[in-house]
Amino acid sequence: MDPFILSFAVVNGLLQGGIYGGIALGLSLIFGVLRVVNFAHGSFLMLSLYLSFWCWNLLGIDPYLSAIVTVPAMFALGYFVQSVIISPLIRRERALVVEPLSALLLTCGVFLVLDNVALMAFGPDVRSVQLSYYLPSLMLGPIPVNIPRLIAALAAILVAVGVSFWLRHSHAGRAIRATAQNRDAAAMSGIDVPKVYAVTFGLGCAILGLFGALISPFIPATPTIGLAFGIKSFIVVVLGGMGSIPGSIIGGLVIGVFEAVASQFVTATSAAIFSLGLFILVLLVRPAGIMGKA
Amino acid sequence: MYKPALKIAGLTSGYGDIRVLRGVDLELKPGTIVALIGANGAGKTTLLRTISGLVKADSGFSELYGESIHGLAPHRVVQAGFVQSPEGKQLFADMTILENLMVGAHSKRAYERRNETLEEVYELFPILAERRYQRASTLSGGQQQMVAVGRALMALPKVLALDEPSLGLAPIMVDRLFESIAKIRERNLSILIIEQNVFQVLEMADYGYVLENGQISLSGTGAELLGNSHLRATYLGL
Amino acid sequence: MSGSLLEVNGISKRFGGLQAVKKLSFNVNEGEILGLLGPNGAGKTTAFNMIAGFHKPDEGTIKLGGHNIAGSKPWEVCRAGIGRTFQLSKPFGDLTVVENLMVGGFSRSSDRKRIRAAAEEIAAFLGLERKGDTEAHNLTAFDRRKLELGRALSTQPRLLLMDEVVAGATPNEASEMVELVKKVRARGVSVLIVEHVMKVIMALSDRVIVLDYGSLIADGKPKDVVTSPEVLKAYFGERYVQART
Amino acid sequence: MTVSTIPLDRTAPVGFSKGPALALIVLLLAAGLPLVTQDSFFIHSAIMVLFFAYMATAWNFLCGYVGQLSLGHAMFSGMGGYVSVLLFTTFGLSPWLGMIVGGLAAAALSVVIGYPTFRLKGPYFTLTTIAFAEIVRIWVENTDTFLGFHIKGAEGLVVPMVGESFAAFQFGGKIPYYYIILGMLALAILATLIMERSKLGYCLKAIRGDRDAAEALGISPTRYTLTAFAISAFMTALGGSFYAQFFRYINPERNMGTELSIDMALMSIIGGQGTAFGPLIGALILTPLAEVTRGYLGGTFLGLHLVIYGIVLMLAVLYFPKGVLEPLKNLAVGLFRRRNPA
Amino acid sequence: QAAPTVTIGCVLPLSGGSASVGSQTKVGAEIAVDQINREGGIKSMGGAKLNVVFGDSQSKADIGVTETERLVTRENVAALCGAFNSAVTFPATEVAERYKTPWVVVGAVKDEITERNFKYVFRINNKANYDAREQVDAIDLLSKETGKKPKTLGVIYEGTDWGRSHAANIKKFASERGYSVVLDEAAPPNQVDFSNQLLKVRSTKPEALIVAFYTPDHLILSRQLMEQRLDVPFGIHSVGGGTEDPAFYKAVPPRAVGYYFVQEDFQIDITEVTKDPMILEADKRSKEVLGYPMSAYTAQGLSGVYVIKDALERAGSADRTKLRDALAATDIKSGPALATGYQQIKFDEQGQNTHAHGAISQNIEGKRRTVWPAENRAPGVKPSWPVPTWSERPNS
Ligand SMILES: Nc1ncnc2c1ncn2[C@@H]1O[C@H](COP(=O)(O)OP(=O)(O)OP(=O)(O)O)[C@@H](O)[C@H]1O
Ligand SMILES: Nc1ncnc2c1ncn2[C@@H]1O[C@H](COP(=O)(O)OP(=O)(O)OP(=O)(O)O)[C@@H](O)[C@H]1O
Ligand SMILES: [Mg+2]
Ligand SMILES: [Mg+2]
Repeated sequence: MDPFILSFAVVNGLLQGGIYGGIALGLSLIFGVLRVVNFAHGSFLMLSLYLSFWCWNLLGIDPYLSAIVTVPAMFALGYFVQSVIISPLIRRERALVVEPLSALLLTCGVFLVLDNVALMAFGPDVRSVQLSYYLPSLMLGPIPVNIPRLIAALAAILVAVGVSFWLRHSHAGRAIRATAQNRDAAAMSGIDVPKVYAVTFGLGCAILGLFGALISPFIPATPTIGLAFGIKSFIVVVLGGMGSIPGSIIGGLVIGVFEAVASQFVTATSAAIFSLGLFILVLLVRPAGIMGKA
Repeated sequence: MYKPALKIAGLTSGYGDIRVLRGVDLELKPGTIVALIGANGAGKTTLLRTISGLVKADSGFSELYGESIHGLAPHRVVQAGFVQSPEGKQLFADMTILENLMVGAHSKRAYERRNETLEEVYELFPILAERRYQRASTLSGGQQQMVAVGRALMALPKVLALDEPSLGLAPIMVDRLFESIAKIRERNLSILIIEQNVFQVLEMADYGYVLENGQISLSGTGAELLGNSHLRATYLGL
Repeated sequence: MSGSLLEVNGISKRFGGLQAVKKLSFNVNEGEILGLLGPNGAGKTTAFNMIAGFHKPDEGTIKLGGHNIAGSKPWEVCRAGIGRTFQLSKPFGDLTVVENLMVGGFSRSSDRKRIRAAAEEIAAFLGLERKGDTEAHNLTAFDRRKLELGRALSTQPRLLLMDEVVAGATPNEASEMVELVKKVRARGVSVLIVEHVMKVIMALSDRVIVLDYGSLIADGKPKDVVTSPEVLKAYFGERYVQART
Repeated sequence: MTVSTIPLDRTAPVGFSKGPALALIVLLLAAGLPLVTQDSFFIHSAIMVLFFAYMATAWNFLCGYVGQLSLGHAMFSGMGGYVSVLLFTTFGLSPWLGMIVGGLAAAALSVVIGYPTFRLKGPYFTLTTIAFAEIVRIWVENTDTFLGFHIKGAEGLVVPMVGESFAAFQFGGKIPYYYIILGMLALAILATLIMERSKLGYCLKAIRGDRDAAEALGISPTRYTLTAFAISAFMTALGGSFYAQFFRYINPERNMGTELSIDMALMSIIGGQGTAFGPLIGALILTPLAEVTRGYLGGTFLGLHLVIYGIVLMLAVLYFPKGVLEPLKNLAVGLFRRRNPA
Repeated sequence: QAAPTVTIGCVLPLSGGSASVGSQTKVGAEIAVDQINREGGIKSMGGAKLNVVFGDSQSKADIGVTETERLVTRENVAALCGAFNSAVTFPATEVAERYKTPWVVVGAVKDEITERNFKYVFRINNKANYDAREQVDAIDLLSKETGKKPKTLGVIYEGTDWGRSHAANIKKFASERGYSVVLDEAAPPNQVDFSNQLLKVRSTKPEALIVAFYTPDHLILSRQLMEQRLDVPFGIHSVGGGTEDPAFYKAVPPRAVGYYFVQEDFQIDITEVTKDPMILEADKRSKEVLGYPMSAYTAQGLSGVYVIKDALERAGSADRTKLRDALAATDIKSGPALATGYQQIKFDEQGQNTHAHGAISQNIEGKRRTVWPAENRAPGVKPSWPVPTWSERPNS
């Protein structure tokens, strides 16, 4: 294989993988703390894409600037969904057995509602932001690098580093980690557990708000776009290790680069089969993902 | 006016349809150690969890120095000054000792004084200072118990509750732990302690209660209880 | 005539940098109750888990009736004739007491009627006959412990491993458990018991071994072992010594 | 001692002792349905309900009793459908036989997949099942011929009409299909009831309850879960064959896609997983709900029916955590009690 | 005085991934019904009003079949139309055949749908293999007109039924006509990045690229083609899908789709050439309801209802058998039924409209103008062939 094409593919894979990882961050964070597998993850991304689109379409806000709107709005939505819909389940489970399955089903219901409310509200048509300016490709030697994608990929790494650092070293972050490890003990140490849950859920969604704004220049919004990203995020997060922030980025990069390189040798559909195969293989060797603890 | 450190009256609670507590009355004088005794499954842990707000009370009330803590969310109860070291230690397994202790100082009041309190906890349990960067999950059972007690102290409790602190400890560790508890009392704290190690705890306690069938069936000073024939038969196996 | 039922020979286990069990050897004789003591973190549960097949020893052999079972899977160990209880009791909450006991029976046979009869017999043996149809999650903590023991019995073991069966129990309950274990032995089952409650160990054990830092530091009659200075220092501490004198 | 913690309601669960009797009554009632109405749409809808009940029952046979969520079962459905149709179109083999061959093939596949997969837990297991199913689906979608069989990729397979013939599994009206799927469902429920009382059932429930404890009681989790997996895959494949013969058309997207797997899981979970009748109840509720909301709202408001479906799902999870079978049962027991005071 | 109402049923994907297509078709059908009722209904039936009810197939075969059952038995429809997805239409038309209810196929292109000797199934639009043939025809035509002919073709497509069968047909016709296919690349639907596929285009250098994707994928692909300034000398030839969807054009930068060739079952510039007031009005209504002009899907919905209306007029009855016979005798040469740009609608033995053909447009100076077939090409429309390179295009 031509080394130029190959390095081009690796660069593409890194960019795409970074974006996958960034989008998956929230899913991993929420699972890590709440033990809730958020099936509606992609739907939240879909909503933030729409939000960014409407900011641009109605108010003329640049998609990158629209993050000022999407991040707090998605935080609020996440906070709301957790405190109103999911927390009754957790409250119920405090006395009974923990049943992760119910959480999955519940968020599956959230997914159905969000996707179809979007369909009702925005219609089935594709919508997309059109940047008024032109971002030329950055030339990495002979390889053109798409700037919006680069921005999103770098943001993913920055956010991951930031969130990890914050979780590790801040007082609030420590409280979140403590809650993740032992909900009751955290409550007995004076931590407001429902609030930590709501904030964490909000934070996970706020990260999606950011990425909704960052990818809206190149990813169109449709009511069904969420599922594609949602499933990809699951694969990325499980591969990286559920609950691990660096794992999410690493999982994304592994999948991104693997797909990009593989699809230069075989067709994209075979590459999809191979990347699923890789996923299974990694799990068989490391049953809790690359960075996960068994 | 005299105000008990902790006063509980008519407390009823349970899980689902099952009523575990059926009107518990209990009082703790400031600066005393009170022991709570009862069979396996009598509801001692449930009592602590109910006071802490982790289990919802159906009726009754609980007060801390005259202030009601009844029906508060768990973190508010901690802020008010009732802090427990839970049964089975329940540490944050993947965090270091230091982090575990710092989580204990979560509430605002405690956070402001965290450094001084930390020094005091280290003084009480020097081994914790030595191992402060070690992960909690890799500690021995006795050390884990010290972390759990230390974490509770970090919250600056007015009343400290200890749920079976000696469970699963070798006799040598039990002794060391009880020495530490006696030292904590000297800091003018009130302590509510649940123990199966009835003999040892009643020797140390100022007062004791026996929980049976979801109610207090017997109470008295440590010496009185040790002399009680029912208690001796049931809980000391004599 | 009491030959060795279980022969543990030089087993070791490392967790990362930590040597949890170091070249441990001991025997359990036919019909014997052997107590296993040791301070917290001495490696008792680890040794226990290696015998029960939950950990694979790094080295050494474990022979049951002459066959090496080191490295066997838990279910193979069970079928070889070793039953065990867990430190935190683990009943199948959705199943009734009798159903819990039947599960163990299926490891020996597939005849439902016979298994049910055996399970009911064990329930009666435990004194749980009136609670046969109670779902296990509705049992009291102590009944759950007994069920845990009964379930291990239902697999018809030759050797029973018991991990801290009375931790947290009241003295009355502890004595009940002691009687129960004695009755178990009377059924022809040998027992290896880990326990911190001395009264239980003293009342039950024919012989006691003591672990410290993963190695054997004492082996002998209960009375002799608890007075050995090494054990006193490592395990009991000052107070116990004073109390005895 | 707190003996009072034993709940008062000690009536044996209906699914256990009165199960066969109840099954018989339901079965007889269902069998009589075509005598009451010949309405084609009604029968068609009933077939769909029974079909989904059957699929959910097949899913439940493994997942409900082992307590692991597989979202890859559609793969077996597709396999059953494809094998039976291909054998029919290529060799003229009767779908009745083809369906058995398909079932055996699916069972074999399940063992190959299950052996490594059952070590995984929770979401790891679930996603792996999805990954396997997706691999199979994508492969089929992109394969035209395999070993001389014309799989026809994403296009799907059409079952040629050969006229009414029992051997060819082709009937003029819908009523024969109704009885076939009813029979299949009855057998599946019967199989579940038998399994519940057999060694396999006890072992599965023990594994679900606590894996370590089950192992210590001489149960090899791999062996029993694989057995159940193979039976479940076999049953699912039969369902896939039925679908193919009934619609005379299958394609990978619908018959192997994740959505079908999710449907199977949802119905048994909402109904009550790990019970013999839960999946049936789930299908009885969800399939008509989907149909009615779609019929009344689908053409008018885009997506509103799915919003309603989603809300019902959330309410069910929040208010009936163990499925609706349990509260229904309690209700029935309560009514029964009131009428016959003990 | 109460004129009877004739109900027709229409099965369409109204939710899920193809909801956009379904809802446009639905709007087209509704416009037609409004127009017909306003103009006095079915005159031969005493001014009977038309009524259309819809069933949501969600693009799933079994649900489409169930909805068909419902429409036939519950809504008692005189005729059916739909269902866009071949996977739904194929089994659903079998239900219609069994109930002896006429079905006018709208949108579905699978060849076999009208190859089963069914009596009640009619298809107005193309079969799948026509689409591919027309694309190659257009390349042939333009090559002949200019004397410049590409030698190599590439085809990239969505790896589902539609994309795959189209690619297979393209390869068949390409080899018959002497083009070599140097790139054959399927991609799973719902891609978020086409860099990997474009890299392959870059390395195999096809002279013309045949593309089959639905809207979201097509959008990303088109954008990335522009961003990477990938030159394909004889242009991008899209076979409808995304490029048939008006929402696509609102979402894509106009530069990205410059010089695109689009094959669709609709003459995109029909409003520029037709004088039919109903078609013009439908275009206006479509703008009001959907926010964009009449699309291929709207036109097909419109056309389907008008074909049924024409048959009802001639049958003079809503009786399904009579209606079927009338449909079989259809021969429409004018009117709104030809909104898609056909010259005639007439069904063969199998119910296939033998006069069906697509139209291929090129996006010239921001306007999509029909360039093939030559008889649909408006005077003064000049195809750009080969297409300018990116650096030659204005404001680049
Ligand atoms: N989460 C729960 N859900 C339902 N029942 C519970 C729960 N926790 C405890 N119980 C039941 O409540 C009763 C009292 O339990 P509790 O743990 O308070 O007893 P305890 O006195 O602390 O016993 P121990 O000495 O074993 O710690 C027991 O019968 C127990 O089975
Ligand atoms: N899975 C593991 N990974 C790492 N270290 C372990 C693991 N299991 C046990 N250990 C360590 O091995 C040592 C022996 O542990 P073990 O549980 O066998 O002690 P024990 O004698 O049963 O103590 P206790 O009386 O407190 O139950 C301890 O230091 C423990 O921290
Ligand atoms: Mg307790
Ligand atoms: Mg231990």
